[in-house]
Amino acid sequence: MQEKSSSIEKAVGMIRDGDVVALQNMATQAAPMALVREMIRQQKRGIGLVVLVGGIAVDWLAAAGVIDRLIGAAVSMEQFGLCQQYRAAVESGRVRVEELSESLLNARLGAGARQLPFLPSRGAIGTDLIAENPDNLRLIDDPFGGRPVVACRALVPDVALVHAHRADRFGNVQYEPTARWPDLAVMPFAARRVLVTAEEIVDSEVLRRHPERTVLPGFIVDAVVEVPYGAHPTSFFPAYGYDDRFHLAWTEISRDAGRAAAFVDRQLRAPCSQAEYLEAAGGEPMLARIRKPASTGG
Amino acid sequence: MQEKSSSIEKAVGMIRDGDVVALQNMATQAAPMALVREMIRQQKRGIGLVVLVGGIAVDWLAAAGVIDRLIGAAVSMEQFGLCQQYRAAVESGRVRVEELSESLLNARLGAGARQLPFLPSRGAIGTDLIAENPDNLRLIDDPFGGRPVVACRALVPDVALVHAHRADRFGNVQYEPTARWPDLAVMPFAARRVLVTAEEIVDSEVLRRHPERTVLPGFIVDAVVEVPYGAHPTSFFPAYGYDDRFHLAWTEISRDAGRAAAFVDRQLRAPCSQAEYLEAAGGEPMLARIRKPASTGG
Amino acid sequence: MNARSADTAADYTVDELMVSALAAHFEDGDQACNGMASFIPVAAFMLARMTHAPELIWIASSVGLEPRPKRIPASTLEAALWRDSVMYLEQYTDFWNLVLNGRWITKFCVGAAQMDCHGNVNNSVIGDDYHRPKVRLPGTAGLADLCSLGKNLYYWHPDHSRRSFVEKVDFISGAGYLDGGDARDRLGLGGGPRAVVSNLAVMDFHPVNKRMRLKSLHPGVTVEQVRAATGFELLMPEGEPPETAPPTRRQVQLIREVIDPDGMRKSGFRTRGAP
Amino acid sequence: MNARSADTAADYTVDELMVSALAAHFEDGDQACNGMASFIPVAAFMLARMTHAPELIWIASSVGLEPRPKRIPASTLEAALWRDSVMYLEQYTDFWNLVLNGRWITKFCVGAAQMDCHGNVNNSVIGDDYHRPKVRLPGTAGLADLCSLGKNLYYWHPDHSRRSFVEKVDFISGAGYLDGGDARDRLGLGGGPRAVVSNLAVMDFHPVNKRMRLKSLHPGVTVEQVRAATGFELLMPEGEPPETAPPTRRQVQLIREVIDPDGMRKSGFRTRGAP
Repeated sequence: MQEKSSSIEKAVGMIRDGDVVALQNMATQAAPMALVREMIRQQKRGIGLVVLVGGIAVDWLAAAGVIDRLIGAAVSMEQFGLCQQYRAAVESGRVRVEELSESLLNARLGAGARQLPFLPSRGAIGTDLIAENPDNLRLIDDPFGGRPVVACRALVPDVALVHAHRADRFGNVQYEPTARWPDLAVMPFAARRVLVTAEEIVDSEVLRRHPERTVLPGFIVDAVVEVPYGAHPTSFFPAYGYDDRFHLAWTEISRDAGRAAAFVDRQLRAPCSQAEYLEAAGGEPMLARIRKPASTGG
Repeated sequence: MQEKSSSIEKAVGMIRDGDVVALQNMATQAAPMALVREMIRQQKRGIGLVVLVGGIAVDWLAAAGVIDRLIGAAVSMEQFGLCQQYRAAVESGRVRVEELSESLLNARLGAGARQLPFLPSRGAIGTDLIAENPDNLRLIDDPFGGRPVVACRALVPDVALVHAHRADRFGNVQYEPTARWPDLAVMPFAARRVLVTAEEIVDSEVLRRHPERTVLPGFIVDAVVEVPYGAHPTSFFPAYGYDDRFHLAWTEISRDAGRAAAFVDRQLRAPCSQAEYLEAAGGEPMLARIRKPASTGG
Repeated sequence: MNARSADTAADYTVDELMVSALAAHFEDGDQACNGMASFIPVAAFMLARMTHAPELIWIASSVGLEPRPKRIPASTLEAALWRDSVMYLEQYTDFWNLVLNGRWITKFCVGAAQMDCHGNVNNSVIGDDYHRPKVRLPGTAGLADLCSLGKNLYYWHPDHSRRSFVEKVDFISGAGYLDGGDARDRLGLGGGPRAVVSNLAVMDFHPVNKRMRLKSLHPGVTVEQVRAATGFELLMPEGEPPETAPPTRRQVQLIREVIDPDGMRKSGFRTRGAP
Repeated sequence: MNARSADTAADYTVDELMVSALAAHFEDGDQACNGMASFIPVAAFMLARMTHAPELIWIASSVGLEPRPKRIPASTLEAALWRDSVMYLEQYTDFWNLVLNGRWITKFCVGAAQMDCHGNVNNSVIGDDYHRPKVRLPGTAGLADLCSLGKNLYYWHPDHSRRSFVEKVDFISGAGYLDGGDARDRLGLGGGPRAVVSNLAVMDFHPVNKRMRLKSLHPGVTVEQVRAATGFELLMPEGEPPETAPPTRRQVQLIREVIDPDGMRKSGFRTRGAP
């Protein structure tokens, strides 16, 4: 098997300005935040973000001026409210949104994964989403005389960003039994390149104990990096819950562009390592808090 | 949760003559053979069988005159050769075959599961399978100007037959970590009714220990029956391997219609219970043989 | 008609009234699932399962089948909610097989920022220019799908006002009855919005013209109050509008002591007082 | 050209020659997978991984990634073959995502009952009447897909005869070059049959007219023998047909002692002697 282990700098270095980047994320859950921060550190520009339900990652990328378009079904930090910096960027026209329902986004990515020109759905018929998006959504007839369907044009992201529980150095990626959102299942198979962070890099022998938990074969993965707490401040069950205080602090700060910019510099750009970032985010006391069973559903 | 536990007689009683029945089976693996035998005992007629890669089950159903059509990608007992009774039935015109490639069958069932009129594939383009089957396969243009695709018409079986490792009495069905063929993933979701046999019926608390291994939610299952060695003579990893001697005996017998009919009466119809059937098939010495790690990949 | 009875709770808050009103729509054998920020729907499902509908099937966060959460946690999209599940539904294939199939999960309890007189909903943008909106809302998520897949939709709204109940939504991110009448049928869409439970009243839709109609007034609320808070002409029922059945003592006790002792259900409500 | 060299095996059988000839087509970085009754392909993959292509990725039975089977078992679609895998690929979604995508698993080593002069294959029916065939064959399984998804196909055949190598197949259950020339390109199909390794010779296809062409003769086999066993006019290479490189001592030793001590590879062959 080919060596795929890399550094976070090298991995994110594979992303070019203008790329379409698919991001694993479900509101306050499971976002590869270390990769997101490294995109900000490397000052990527003109990125098109693909996300099912984006959270704080989208707000940070918008605040840092990394993204200029978004393809997704929703952006929300759930109980922490709307993403204010993302909102401001969209309302000012700096970020253009292609809004899709979940079934339409799944269909576009599914077609990309299977190199089909399109996949059909019956969702969203009658909404303005379809009229608004003729380049990628078309109501077509059933050749067998049944009901019409929405043809959803194949979407092939340049890069997919994934965070997982463990991987070996050959890029075989394992996920613990917990919620498996659609993005994990389809984005890596649809994208041209796949960058993975994992809570731990282990020997392949460890993966062989539970081959049914391996979700990505190494040969479709381009880089794998060990990043403990790589999803902070989002949750990564069963390892840890989301960091509510960090989210709350951001919701406060993000109302003001200047304070948001300062936060991005201080908390996201300045730290030179995951350890430095976690220390600045509250260190061990914070980590102990998010590891509590109450936070992880234990 | 609603009670779904049933007897094999009641469960198979839900199948009506003429029904389209989807059968879990991959050559010598994982067929719900106790349900197949009960269909033979109840002398079902005019059944249309849907199978990905059918094995000895198809041969038995053909020998017993249960099926008059088959929708599938292949019928073979692998190293035990072609299914002779099935062959004779097709060559004499008693069974009509709709042959599909695996991707086309998956697409037809997938459309059925999602109540979509069709799903597309790029497989089998250029073959005679498409020209031979205009009712269910059509080459259509991509509305976005890309390559044409094969539209595969939705297939909704009346019944899906599944064998699993364990289930609770509410029809929640669990599968051990091993190969998961496409039929398990799609047939139960596409079919109007789902009949399940399981190696063991357990308390729901047992399922809650591994919720990620539950593959069918009870609310889509109509009947569940405990049948130890319910896949014999096919294999059911990791519990047991296929019964090679039983397969070999059948390949010999099945060359002669009269001997095949006698076998069906003696070995399949006569036994009044799974215990009687297993006893007639070799009893504990046979079971000990198929449980050997060499047979199960251990 | 007066819905009060001997076991009507002596004191209850509007969120508790809405929970009991929504719970009444979910029955044994139904499958229910919830998304994010859905404290009221989750409380309604849990209440229904503890009272009149023990056989209501619940898929917590659309992930965990038949879970046993200790109480409603700070998020309805979290592991604490799908604790002790019988099954984790894989989302991309299994869950969407069920949602896209009109036979399963036929009732959804959902919210929307903006709703119009024909039950069309908007979670996308406020303003005329889609690409330079006045307000960028979170987005439709799965709502646009549910609205077109033959599901029955039960809407809840904690703040009944002219901003949220408008003549016509700025953007249809979920199809209601479109222009009303048979517009929805003409697109071959089954199901549709069935009821709207707000902090003031319960609404349904006229069987023929499909305009929103007052069904019942929450105790203490007047027709004038509802009219004043609604941005379009709300149809009135035949005769005197009935009163929404208030929760029973037992329901209120279950909500406060067992289901949601942390009061998560109150988030999103302006007033926390009784109606 | 004479492919013999110092380390050519002193004795080897035709199945061992075919295994080494097929193994030569699989390289580091390729992904290979096998289906049922595929002893020769499995032996070829295992041999390649033990010799020139240690980085050849193998998905045993299309299920188990990077397995460690003890030896070739009695079935190539069994748990014993995918023993100790790093990953079990879920079939309906994950495995077919990879197969339907032209970027992955680009080479397949497959068999077919009948093949014609343009590399079209038939595993469906022998005879003119599809619904009353002379012989009902197993069916196309996944072959019809592989042949149209841009994959490179390497065919093996243990019994080179006029029954199996025909001018035109009775039924196209896997697309080769169709009527030859650019017929395949016109349908937008990439890939296609690259080589055919039989018990007599190795064939490829003419770059322009896409007819099957002799590439090399197995040691001891004559052009006349191959012509006599082929049901159509086989194109000849420029000049004297070269000899198929025989297996090396080490290759034969690995096949016999490590990969397939039970000789499963010999099933399906008429003759078991050396060519």
